[in-house]
Amino acid sequence: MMAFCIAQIPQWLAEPGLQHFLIISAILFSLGLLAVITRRNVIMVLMGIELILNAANINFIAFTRYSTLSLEGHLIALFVIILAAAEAAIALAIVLNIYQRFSTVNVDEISTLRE
Amino acid sequence: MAEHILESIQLFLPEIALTVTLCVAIIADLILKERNHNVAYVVIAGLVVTTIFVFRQVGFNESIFSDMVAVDPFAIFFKVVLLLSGFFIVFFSIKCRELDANKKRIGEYYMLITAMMLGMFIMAGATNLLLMYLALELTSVASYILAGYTKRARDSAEASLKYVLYGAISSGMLIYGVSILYGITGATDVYGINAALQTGDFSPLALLTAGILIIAGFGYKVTVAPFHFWSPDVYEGAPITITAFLAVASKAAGFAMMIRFFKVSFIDAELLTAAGVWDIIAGFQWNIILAVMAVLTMTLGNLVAIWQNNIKRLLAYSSIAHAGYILMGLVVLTDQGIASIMLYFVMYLFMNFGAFYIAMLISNKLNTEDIEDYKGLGYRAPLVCVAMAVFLISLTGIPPTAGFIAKFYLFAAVISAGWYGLVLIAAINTVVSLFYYVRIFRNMFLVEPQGDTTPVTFSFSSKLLVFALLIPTLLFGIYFKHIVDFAQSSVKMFGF
Amino acid sequence: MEFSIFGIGILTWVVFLPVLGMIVVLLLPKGSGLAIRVTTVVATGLQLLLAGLIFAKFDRSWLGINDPESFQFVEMYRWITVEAVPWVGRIEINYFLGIDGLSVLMVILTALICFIGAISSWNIERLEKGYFALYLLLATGMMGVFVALDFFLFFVFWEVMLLPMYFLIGIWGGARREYAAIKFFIYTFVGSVLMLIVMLALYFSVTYVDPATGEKVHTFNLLMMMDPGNYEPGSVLFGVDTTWRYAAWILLFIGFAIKIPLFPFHTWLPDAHVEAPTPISVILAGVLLKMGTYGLLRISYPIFPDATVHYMYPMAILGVISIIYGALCAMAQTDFKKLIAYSSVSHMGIVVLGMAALNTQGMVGAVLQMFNHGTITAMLFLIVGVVYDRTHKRGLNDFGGLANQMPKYTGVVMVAFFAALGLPGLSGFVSELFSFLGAFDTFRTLAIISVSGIVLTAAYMLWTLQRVFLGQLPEQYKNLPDLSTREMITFVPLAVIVIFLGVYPAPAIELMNASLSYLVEVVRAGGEFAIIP
Amino acid sequence: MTSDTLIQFALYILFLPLLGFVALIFFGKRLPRQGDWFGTGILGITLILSFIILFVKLISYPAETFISQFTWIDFGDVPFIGPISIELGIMLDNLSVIMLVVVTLVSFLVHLFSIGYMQGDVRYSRYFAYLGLFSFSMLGIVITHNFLMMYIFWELVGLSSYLLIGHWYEKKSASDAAKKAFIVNRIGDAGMFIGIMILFVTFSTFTFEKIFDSIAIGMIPFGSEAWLTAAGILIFCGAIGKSAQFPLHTWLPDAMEGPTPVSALIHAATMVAAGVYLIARTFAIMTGDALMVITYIGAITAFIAATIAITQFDIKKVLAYSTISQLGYMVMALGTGAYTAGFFHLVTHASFKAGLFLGSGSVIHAMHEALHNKHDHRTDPQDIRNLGGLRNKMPITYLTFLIFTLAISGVPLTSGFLSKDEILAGTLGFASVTGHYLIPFIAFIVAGMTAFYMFRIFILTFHGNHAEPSRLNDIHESPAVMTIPLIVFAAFSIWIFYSFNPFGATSGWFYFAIDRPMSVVPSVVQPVAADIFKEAVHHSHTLAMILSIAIAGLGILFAFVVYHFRKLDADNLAKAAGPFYNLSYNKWRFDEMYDKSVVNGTMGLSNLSAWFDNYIIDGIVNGSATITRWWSKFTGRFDNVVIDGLVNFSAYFTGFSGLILRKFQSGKVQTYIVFVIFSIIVFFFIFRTF
Repeated sequence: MMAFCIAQIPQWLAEPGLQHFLIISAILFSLGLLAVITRRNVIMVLMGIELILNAANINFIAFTRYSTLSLEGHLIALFVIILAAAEAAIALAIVLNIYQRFSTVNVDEISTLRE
Repeated sequence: MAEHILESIQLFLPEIALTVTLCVAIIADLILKERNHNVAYVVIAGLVVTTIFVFRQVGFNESIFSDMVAVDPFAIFFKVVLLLSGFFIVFFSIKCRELDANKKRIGEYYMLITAMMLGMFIMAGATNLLLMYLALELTSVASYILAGYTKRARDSAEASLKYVLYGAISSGMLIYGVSILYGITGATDVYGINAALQTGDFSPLALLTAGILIIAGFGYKVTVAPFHFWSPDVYEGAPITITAFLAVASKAAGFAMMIRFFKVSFIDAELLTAAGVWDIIAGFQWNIILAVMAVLTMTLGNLVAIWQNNIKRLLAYSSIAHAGYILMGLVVLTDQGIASIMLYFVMYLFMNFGAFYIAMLISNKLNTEDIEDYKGLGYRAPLVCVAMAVFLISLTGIPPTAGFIAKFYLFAAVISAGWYGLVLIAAINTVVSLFYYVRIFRNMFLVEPQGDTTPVTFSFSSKLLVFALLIPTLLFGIYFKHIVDFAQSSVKMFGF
Repeated sequence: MEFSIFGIGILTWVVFLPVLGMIVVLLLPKGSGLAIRVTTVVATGLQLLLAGLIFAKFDRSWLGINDPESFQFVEMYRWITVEAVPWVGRIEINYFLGIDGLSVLMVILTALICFIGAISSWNIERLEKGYFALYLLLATGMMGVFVALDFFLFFVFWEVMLLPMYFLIGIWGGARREYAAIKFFIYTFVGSVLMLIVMLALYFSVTYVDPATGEKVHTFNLLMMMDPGNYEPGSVLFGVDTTWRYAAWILLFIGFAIKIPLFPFHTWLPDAHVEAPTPISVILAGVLLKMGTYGLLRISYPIFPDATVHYMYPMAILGVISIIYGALCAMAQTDFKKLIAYSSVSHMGIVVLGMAALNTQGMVGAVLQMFNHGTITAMLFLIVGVVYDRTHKRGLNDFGGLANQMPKYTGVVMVAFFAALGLPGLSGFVSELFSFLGAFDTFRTLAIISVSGIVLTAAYMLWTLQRVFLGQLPEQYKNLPDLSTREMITFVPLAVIVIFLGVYPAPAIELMNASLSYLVEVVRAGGEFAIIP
Repeated sequence: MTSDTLIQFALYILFLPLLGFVALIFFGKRLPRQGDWFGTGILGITLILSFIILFVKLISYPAETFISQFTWIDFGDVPFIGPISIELGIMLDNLSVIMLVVVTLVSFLVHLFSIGYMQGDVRYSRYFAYLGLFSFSMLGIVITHNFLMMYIFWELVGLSSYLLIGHWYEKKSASDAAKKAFIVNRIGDAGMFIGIMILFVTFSTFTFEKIFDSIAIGMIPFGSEAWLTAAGILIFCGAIGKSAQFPLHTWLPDAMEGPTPVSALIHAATMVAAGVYLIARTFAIMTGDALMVITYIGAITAFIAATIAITQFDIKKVLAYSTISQLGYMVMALGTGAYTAGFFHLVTHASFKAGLFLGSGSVIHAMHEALHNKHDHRTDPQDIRNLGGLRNKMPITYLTFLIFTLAISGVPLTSGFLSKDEILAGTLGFASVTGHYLIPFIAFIVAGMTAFYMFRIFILTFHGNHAEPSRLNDIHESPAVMTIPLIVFAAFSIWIFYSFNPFGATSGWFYFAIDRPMSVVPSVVQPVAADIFKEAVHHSHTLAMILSIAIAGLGILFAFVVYHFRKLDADNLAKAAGPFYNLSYNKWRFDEMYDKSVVNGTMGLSNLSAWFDNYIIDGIVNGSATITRWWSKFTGRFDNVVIDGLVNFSAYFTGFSGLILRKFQSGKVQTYIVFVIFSIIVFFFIFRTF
């Protein structure tokens, strides 16, 4: 019965392989870029960046998990997360500053320096 | 393990000194009542100490913290360059009127500079991709803030925003690329990567993806096309001191990191010859990509620079062009090329700082950054303008100035490696660059002063600083034996 | 042949005296105009004196060209020596000066013209200090080019001369001075960049083994580059008649042709001349143009004999075109200075034709023509300067009948003009004669075509003479003063030289005959030489 | 008296005039009477010296040739060619010593005449200085022993002629004429220069004898006779220029803008004869074909000039054309091989033509004064229609002029008869040998025409009645300084000086002194051999004499019929002649033709190339002018842009692409990122292959 139940579960779901994670991360990465490019609101752009970083993280974790490697991957992921936080903090501060100056957070309108 | 760490710390003293300086600066900023450039002197003191430590490292060729950081002649050379620029920048900042608007936070300014220095020091030495990434971020984060640090609020606020967004994304790409590379090789330190790649069982496609993403990440730091877009805007918006710092120091650090990464991790140990001509592992011809980028960079930089009227922006583009020249040195895959890059940075430091510094002095006095306002300045401030002319000539690369020697060695390296096409393009670019450099001193000397013709005078210390930059620029033009020796002997990296 | 003063070689003195002068000028307080002028004249005067000394002490029989033993007044010091590192051998850049029959005449010419120019700069009013400082720097640069035997040194001097020229034209020039200055700057800079590339290629191809240490040494020593034995096998410029060698020759040639200036690289010249102040025009035409042809003879010929022989015919054709084309253009000008500028193009064409012939008469003719053109054109530009100073007009049709008003002046003009159109008895004739004789020996048709140039030259020169000096004197010039003493001082020495060399050129020819014959042998030996009828 | 002394004298003769020139140029104004007597005196000395040389040479050393030379330039042993050293030096043979006398004599007399004629001229001393310079250069031509010096002095006489024609340079016509003279001569000289180059390149020497010797032993340029012929003809080009032969003859009539004594000296007696002298000097290396060319050029010239002379009204122009015609005669004579006759005619012609010019000069001088007194500045004193009836007023001039006219018309008992007669005989002989009968035909026609037009001007000037009788009272005979030269020249126009037999010069000392030199050219291209030729001439001699006398008489008679007895009306004749008259009157429209073709052609070409230079060359380097101009038109900032260094197309292009590129810098950070990503993808696809 139990076995049956298990048998019911599709094989790829039972034990997902490295590719799956890579694909996920790739998709995340692309989505991140998409967000960065398309969204006009700075906050959204920042979120996109977070996506990109996390895509990287997934890679690291996945690689560590699926290979006979040390824990470096996890380590790196931690660092990245921390840095992402730091970056976000700075970025938000700057956005705040921008909002005071331009009273907008629309990236397009912040383009006085050009050519 | 423990003693290894202890030994490592012995060799990590310069960075530690910088860290300490940073903390001291913060504290000093807190306790010092009156808000002025006092912190600067703390920082200078810190830099002096660091210098001492750096010079005590000369001759070492070690890898510390279990292949995290290398202390080798290569790193030391760049640390010296960084220290030099650090000193100059601090002096500039003391002179810079632009920063006075918010004297209140001047302390932060200096400590951020120290932070940048720290980051760049680590960049110069890092042999581990993670550490490289961290150092890069440290430098960037500090510079994000510095870029926004000035009275001309709108511009610099915008600059910092663009910078942070662009920077974050680029570093994101970098780390993503790193993750893939990690997946391929299972290592994050360059030696491990190299060892893994030697075996040759990896999918070139993945390597290519990773490589290009990493190039994008580094390319952003060293402002080579097509990853340079942030720089003109940021350079224009940021305070001139920071612009100079970014244009020289962070570029140098970025190149140091880039060179080390590419050389060490992709070098093919079998093909390494004593003649210093090394070849790279089959499967990823990154040097071709870099060659294309070099051509793009120098051409674009020069062509666009012609149209700039803002001196800072013009120098920004010119520095992009120079990045293009410098990149050639890495493309040719010879120690000679790398030596010429290092030489170039020394020369470039003096002449470019010189140009920026005088631009700053002028904007201090005349409160303008528009080249059209330089008309007839040669008759109002002869000394400074002559110096400016010399710096620009040097940037163009006409003897007998340092710039010529730098270009000379670079071209020499490229020719001896047989990249004649590349050097021809570079030569043509040099001619193009003449247009806009000439335009500046043409405005200074060939045009009569318009309107105000009162002489412009500068304080003694300012002049002193000018000479501090002018003399090397001329001296290295006619006597450059030792500097070349130094560069050539410093090509040695740990491991290779 | 050695000669030194206070333990410093005479050539170093000749080259760097002006720099000393420049330093003095810069140190002089503001407003001491007279002192500045005097310093300049003294500095250049001493230079001329030393040049005279060289002329006296020069041993006519020594060959030079590619033989280090037979150069004279040689000074050789290590300048830059970068010790060997694993990937490149030792690198040497020497402070290597020396002269032979090819350069001695140019040294004398340079000294002379600089001196004359200094005197005629007397009435420069604006920013004297800057002007004379730059002028002296220019003098050093030019002199250096003619005595340097190390390619690096040569290049440095070549470039050093560039900027002073730019500023001298750009600041003290005429109405469109900026245009002219930048044009000159860019043209020349293009040339020197090309030269730089060839220089580097040569530098990596040429090595010699240091007998002392036995290590390979890369060097910029021109004489080393002239010895085929010194070329690294497999290096880019190794071998004979290779594509790379041809390419290198062409790059060099363009670099020099811009300076000469040879059709079609000549268009910077008229502008530069028209805008430059008189003394600078004099320098420009008198010395600068010679650097191009000198470079060809000193560098392209002995280092690339194969390519030189391979390209002698195209070179000659360009020469002929310049001769006739320049003359035709000159004929169409209405601006006195422009006319003379184009006449320079025509006359330098003769030089190129002569040296393309690759025989002694041709070479001697060419080098002599370099000297004579220097003196004659200097006179011509001074002549223009005289009327321009007085009337601020240069249009050929603005004048007439000056002959009655200014007899002395007209006398000088007669000498200069007839020398320029190659009248026998004046120096121009001798050099043209031998250039043509040499050319005719090698390529008959071209020589015959080019002879038509002398008719055209006569035509436009006489036409100018008629328009400016003959006919009726316009009312407004009824009280033009004749030549002042200072102007006479500038003219007389040149006129004397022009006449003397016209009557008895042997002293000048003796100087170079040996060296040039030897150069001919060297070049012809280097390549397959064929007479083109 | 030894040869050395002769050489010394010769050198004095050469350099004294130069001394005079230098002295007069620098100190002329300070010398007494502005140094006219100084100059004249110097020439007097040279005259005496040259007479001495003549006598000594002809009496003691009739056969020798004296040479003295020094090395001018020594190239040493030239690689691939062998030793080259260039000698300059002088040579005294019969030809040159006779020429020396001719030159110095004419020059001296002209100096003398000028003292009167140029009285009170603005540049009096300058004038004498230039005469000195001319004498120097001319003498140089005469006694040189090599081609180089020949060329050098050739150009120098050109210079002095330029200076003297342009003596009154305030007149545009004068300076034009001077310029024309020099340039036209330059064209001829260019040819000569090429010829000399051919010889030098072959024999690497300039000296006559060395070249002659090496040709004699069979060395010829580039191994082909054609080149030798070419060399001959090219050298003859020099003569074409100097001796105003067709087609370069147009400068000589214009040269009459100079002072009349100058015309007498340079453009009648000596310089223009230099061409003939050159041919005589180089006769030995002239191949048969070359001589044929020379003959025909001479004949054509003689004919054309004569036809033009008939209809001119300006007395000096008539004389000018008659000079050209006579020079053509000499050239033709040399061409046919009548060497001695040709040179003989040069000598005789020198005296009577110089005389004619001086005579006309004296007339013009007188007329000028007369008009001056009348304050008449419109009437042209040189126009024979304004003259007439001067017979009684100026007897000496009249008589001498008569003698000269007879001489030039070839009437017996004159020197002209002797020489002309020999030439005609020569042409006949030549024809009988080679069959070119056109030559003698032309020769005789020209002889007739000469007689006619010479008497035409003679009659119109001295006979009949003056155009405006009142003017006659103001006309006086010229002063002695001017009449004495006339008398001397008249004397030298008598046969007696040249041969005691008035009907044949062959017996005279001249034929004894001058003999046709041996031709050295290879036998295949030899001209008619001397002996055969002599034979033929001997046969045709009497015939020639009779014919020449008859034809001369005919011409003179016709002249008298038309202009003295007025039996025929000149104008009707002109109408009858119609187109021929116009053609002749307009000098065959040579000048117009040349202006249209050569002058305009060159100017057009030069303007074209100037345009080409500004717009195309400057364009290609500077980029196409159109774009630059377009730029300036649409953005009025051309200069600004130019000055900013965007001088040229490359720069323009540079700037333009910069303009495009900087558009990428949109200022929108997201756009940047798009570019980045895009370029990453591009890289990815490009380098995937690696």
